[in-house]
Amino acid sequence: MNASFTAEELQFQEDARQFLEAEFPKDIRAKVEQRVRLEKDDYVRWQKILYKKGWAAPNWPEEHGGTGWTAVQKYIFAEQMARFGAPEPVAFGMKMVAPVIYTYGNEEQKKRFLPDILASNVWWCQGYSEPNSGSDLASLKTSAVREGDHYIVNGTKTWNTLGQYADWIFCLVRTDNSVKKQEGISFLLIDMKTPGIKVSPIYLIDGTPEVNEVYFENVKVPVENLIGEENKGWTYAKVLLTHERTNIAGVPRSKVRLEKLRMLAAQTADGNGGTLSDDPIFKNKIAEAEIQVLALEYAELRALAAVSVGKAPGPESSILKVVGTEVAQFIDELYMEMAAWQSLPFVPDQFVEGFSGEEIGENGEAATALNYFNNRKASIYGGSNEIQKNIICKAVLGL
Amino acid sequence: MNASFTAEELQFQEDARQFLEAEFPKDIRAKVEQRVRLEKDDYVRWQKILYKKGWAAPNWPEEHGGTGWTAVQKYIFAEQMARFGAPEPVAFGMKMVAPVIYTYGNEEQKKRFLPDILASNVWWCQGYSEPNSGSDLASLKTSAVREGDHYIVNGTKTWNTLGQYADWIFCLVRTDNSVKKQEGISFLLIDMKTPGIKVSPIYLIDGTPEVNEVYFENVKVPVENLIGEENKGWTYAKVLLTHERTNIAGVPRSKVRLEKLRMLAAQTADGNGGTLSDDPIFKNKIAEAEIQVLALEYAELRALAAVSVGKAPGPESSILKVVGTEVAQFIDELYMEMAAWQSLPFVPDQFVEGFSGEEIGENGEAATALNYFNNRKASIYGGSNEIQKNIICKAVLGL
Amino acid sequence: MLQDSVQKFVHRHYSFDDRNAIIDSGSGYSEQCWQLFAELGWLTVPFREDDGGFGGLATDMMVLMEEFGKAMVVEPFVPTAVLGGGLIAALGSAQHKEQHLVPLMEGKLQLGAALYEASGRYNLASVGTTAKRDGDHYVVSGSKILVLNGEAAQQLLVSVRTQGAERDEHGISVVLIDAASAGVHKKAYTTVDGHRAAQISFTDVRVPVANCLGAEGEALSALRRVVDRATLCVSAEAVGALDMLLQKTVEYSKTRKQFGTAIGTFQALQHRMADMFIECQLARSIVVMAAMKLDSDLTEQEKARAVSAAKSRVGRAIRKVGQEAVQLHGGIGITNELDVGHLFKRVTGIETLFGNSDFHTARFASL
Amino acid sequence: MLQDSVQKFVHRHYSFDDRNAIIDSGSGYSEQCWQLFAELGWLTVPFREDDGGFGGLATDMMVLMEEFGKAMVVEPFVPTAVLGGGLIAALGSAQHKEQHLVPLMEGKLQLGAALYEASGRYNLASVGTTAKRDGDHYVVSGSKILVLNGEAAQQLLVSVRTQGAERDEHGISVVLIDAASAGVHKKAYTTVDGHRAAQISFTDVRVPVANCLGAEGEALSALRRVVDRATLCVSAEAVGALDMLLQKTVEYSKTRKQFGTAIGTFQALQHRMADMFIECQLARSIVVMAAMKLDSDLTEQEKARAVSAAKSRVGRAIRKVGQEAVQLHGGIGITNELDVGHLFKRVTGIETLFGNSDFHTARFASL
Repeated sequence: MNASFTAEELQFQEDARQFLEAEFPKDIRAKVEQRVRLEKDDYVRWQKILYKKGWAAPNWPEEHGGTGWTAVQKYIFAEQMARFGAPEPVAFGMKMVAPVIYTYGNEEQKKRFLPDILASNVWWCQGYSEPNSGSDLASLKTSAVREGDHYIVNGTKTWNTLGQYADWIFCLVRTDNSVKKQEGISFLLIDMKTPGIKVSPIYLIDGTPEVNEVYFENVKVPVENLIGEENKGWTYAKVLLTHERTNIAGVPRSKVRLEKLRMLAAQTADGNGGTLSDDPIFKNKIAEAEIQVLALEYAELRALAAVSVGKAPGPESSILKVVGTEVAQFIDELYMEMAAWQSLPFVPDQFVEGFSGEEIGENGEAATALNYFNNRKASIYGGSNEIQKNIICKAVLGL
Repeated sequence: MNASFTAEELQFQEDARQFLEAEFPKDIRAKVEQRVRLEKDDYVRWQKILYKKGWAAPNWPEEHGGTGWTAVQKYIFAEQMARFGAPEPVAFGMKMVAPVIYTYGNEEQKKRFLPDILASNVWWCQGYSEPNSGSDLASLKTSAVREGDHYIVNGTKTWNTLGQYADWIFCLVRTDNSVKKQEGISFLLIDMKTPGIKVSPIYLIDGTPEVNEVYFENVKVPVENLIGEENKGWTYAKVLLTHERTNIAGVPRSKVRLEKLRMLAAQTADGNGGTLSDDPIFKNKIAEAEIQVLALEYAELRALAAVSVGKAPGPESSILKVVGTEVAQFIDELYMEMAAWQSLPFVPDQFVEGFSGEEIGENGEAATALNYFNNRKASIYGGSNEIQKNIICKAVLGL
Repeated sequence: MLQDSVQKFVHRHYSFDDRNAIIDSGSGYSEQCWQLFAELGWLTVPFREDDGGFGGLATDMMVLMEEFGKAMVVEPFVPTAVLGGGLIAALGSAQHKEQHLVPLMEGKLQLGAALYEASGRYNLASVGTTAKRDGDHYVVSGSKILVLNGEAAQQLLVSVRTQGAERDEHGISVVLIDAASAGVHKKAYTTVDGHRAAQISFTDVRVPVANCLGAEGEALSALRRVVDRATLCVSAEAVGALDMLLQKTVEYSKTRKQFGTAIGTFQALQHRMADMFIECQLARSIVVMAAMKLDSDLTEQEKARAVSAAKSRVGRAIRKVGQEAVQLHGGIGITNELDVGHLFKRVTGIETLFGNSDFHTARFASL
Repeated sequence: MLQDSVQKFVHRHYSFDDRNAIIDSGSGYSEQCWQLFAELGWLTVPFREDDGGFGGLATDMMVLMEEFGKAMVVEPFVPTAVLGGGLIAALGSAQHKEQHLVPLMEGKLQLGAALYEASGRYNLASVGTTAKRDGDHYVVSGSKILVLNGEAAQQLLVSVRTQGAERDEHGISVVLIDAASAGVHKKAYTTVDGHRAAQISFTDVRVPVANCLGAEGEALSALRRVVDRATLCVSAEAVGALDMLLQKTVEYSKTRKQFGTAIGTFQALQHRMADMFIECQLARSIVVMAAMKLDSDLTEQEKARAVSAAKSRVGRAIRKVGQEAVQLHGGIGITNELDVGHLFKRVTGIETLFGNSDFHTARFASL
């Protein structure tokens, strides 16, 4: 951990930059810059390019296709990705189910699932939350009853992000009702094409069908799709939740967004003949956000440095989640404030591919309120910020 | 309740102004302006002038010497007092024990105590808190055991403000240990000259001996000093705590302090050739404080209006306490920020009467950090702001 | 009482589902409701008695708007009656009033006020749209953003520059333009909070000189006064909506169970709801303050200061209460299924209308 | 390790009672402790090896200061070794260094830096104190506020204007003035946080030209660099003190009972302590950032930006953590009896030193 990079690291930075410059598809980049919503094909196409380069899964163990990078290299790569607006892999396969499979799955499962995840042949989605189990995840009710060599699954999962695209879903299911709630949960992989599964969109307040409810009615799942031992699923899920925290703070993305904000502020009329860059209050807010991101960046580097000397990622990572989402939401607010009146029109069409009409607002101004609305989710999902504070109280402060 | 005053109210305002101009002693006014700490004599002298005018106790019932003013008149008077920096009466006699006496005391007690309070012949102090009963006041332990026609009092009271000047103390004492904690408490008046009482100063972080611990060792108190019924003291104390909330928000004082702050900011160099009035961030902070005080003022007027149509002062008054102290503390911060380096010298002597040396800082700059430190108490005492929020949750939100 | 009257109306005609259907309808508001507004006399509230109105008191508008806020009413009361009608009442001749205020109060006329431009942010004096005299006509050219009710408006009140340079305080006039005039181009849309608005451009639109309201070039101070009244209205609307957000959150916290107990029993969440309550009360108090001052005989400057104080403070309450309401609801709070998300969007929209908190704090400090 | 070394020292010599006795002593610091500082080599930490020091790394000073912060050490390390010694190291000739740095590191010399003036606020370029050439002497006149360690300092490093007008960036020099010189008038006092300082005026003080450090009139950039290092030091000190405030608060909350239970079990208070923890961690992280950047080969501008970011962010943490620590302690937190109140006062003092948060946020934004 150092304030300045080594020569090798600088070289790696340059390699990453050149790769992105050459290989990140220009049409996807243009979409990102114009805030056009990305489709499944965009994600998959880009992910396959990374796969070809061998950079699809920086955090996986090398034996399964990971890059073997140092923490600093991962950091540099994430920063370059953010700089080009290159989308990160959809987390559910690459970052969520894969670590569970390579850590707790059997050899058969590893062979069957990991290569397709690495190559982005299969789209995964998540089946954790249920309508009545928000932050209290372990109270989930979806049941899996063993019948011969199958489980029969019944129940409802919710907050299923991009499940409309998914080929497979990983689920926490209840396999024993007679024990403490955490002890009767199993981790099950389910093919979305299995009869009895229905996906129904939930519209968020920004008007997008980003999440879904997934209904299971007598869905037959082969026993070989069980990860690890029956009733041990909670342990696997929990380990997953404290691992894989790289870039959880979203520092590279926040940095790039702040740079862009500063640039746009210099082009935005303040109504008095100057630009928003002349507005001391707005300038001060940008500076405070930049300073917060700097603090967060070094909090993350300190956490990474601790991991790199062999310490397990501790409850400190809760800070990264809390502060990372708070600062991202603050940046959303600043974009909305900058757009002023132009944040009000609701014109989702102009952010969908193929729109050719007259646009409202410049530089995606009309998306700023929608982004603000949508991103309120950040402090709710992935273990709400309240849950993170509970973790800090219990695990760090001993309260 | 109206945004502008009636002709009669304007006349009253003018009367109050003229009275203060003519009668508020110039030497005390000068002390206040130079932030010299007031002594017992200053308080008493000024209070006796108000007494002579018949304005000593605006909130008392007229039969006992109150002024019979409307809520608006009280408001106007408080504002004029603040404008001249005239000290309010020390609360313990006039605002705290007197209402208990005239509401729950017997005729004998009313005759014995009220006239001397009204005329400021007797200085009272408060014996509520104990070292181990902060916000949980009812857990108090000081005991009063009946022996013949006396109680024998033993225990320790703390946070006793200006008790060093006091002739009498009113105490909550435990007279029954066998019942629920609230049900064994009595309200006792004790002459500070009684043998067995010891007053010992506690120094606050601003260096002043403003509060004391008061020790009671076998202190004999005549039974006729008991207010109301034995073991009913908690009821009396509680009623007292929700009544007498006039001016709890401290709006007039905060307004005057903000006006002065604005004036001083215009005289304070910003280090770049201008003054702090040119500093948009500081200006913005002052404006936010002014706006907050405006909101608070109308919250108070709304509460007064509700009282004036016969409603009991509700738990809304908790808001006045919370926001009033928060905004006062924010103003403390602004003064400290304005003073910059000059807030650092600790020179209490120059704020004591008779100081004739070379002063550090202008306009009381050297007192700003001390005021900030001292006034952190505001959100702690009088029912901490946390307790106020509990009240809101329970009594207003039904949580 | 106005309050009862709105509450009854809402109870009968304006459930959450009713509202969703209205927003999804072609016009984006309910003509049936609008006629009820007229029948119930609400459209007369913003106008003085000598203009045929109910009295024009800000305190009355406040009561009305607060109730509208609770039900998230989308009908164009503010654009038509407060802004459009307000400009006519403030600047227009007896004939203008006769011609427009009467049908307005009868529910037969929809108006829109086209006052803001892309490069002007919240500055009403930043008028680049020009009106050049040509005989007994003006020729108007320029472009306005976010004209509330711009789609339905039959007549547009447009701020134009008849003299001077952009941002000059003098030389600004308000002209009435028939929305059907040649050269008027509307781009209509729904706003993020379910209202309707339009971006409107004017290309060499010919407008009779008689359509200029008041003395040519001297409209700015009336413009500011009218917009201040509209600002008070949406602030009061926000107060109603914020109260509803608090109420919904408290109710939800009493029924939603996590870890085997209602989340309303968690003290950390309780204190946050207490903070929301405090914010709601301060917002309400400062709007009362502004409404009373608007109805008083204070100076124009003091009235403007009062409105800016209110809008600034309400904006902070919006940010805080809105975000907390959503956060405490959890996931369900950011879906379109529940009213909470819609209340959140509406108050967020109000935060921007007629200037956000930073704008109004600065205006307060400068006045 | 420096950290162990300070911890051992504190354990043996620097209890809360020891500290109180030191503050009440005549000199306001312990000469015995100061000699230990020298023996343990701490006084060499700020200096590069070629100046006879330990290395001069900001990261080392950070470790030292953090521990000082935990124990609220009042000995004049920053004024003598970081500011005074730093200016000599940055600007002085070999002879200046020989003459002053050697005794300094041996614990035999106390310094004070007189850099700020009443009308200059936090601006180091605002120098009204003049040095007029008179043969081989300067004649210095002017007045400086809050000279840390000003009372004990034998030599003063004084920023003077040898040319130009107040606030000109050029024309500022740093001269060494013997504190015993004729015309030096000190008004000494204790600061609110238990340190010693003085207001110092200079009336026609004659100073040999040889006492000018570096090229005449060109001292400002070195001055800023040295003050930035001192700023980093007090920021690190605050990080230590804030950690202590958090620790004390958490401990207290586990033992203090109210309503029959430890207050640390109240979730509303728990979450506030979690927030304090987050603030402490962010403060620590950004100070690490600034220290690392000071030790790197980044540009001067980037280093200055890093220090201002740190001081700004630490200032916010001070406000938040300090106030919360006192509030959660309740009444006992505002008495002089407990260390918590003293930690609160010290961090509040640091908040002002070398510019508060607003100053440094603005500086960060402008660089």
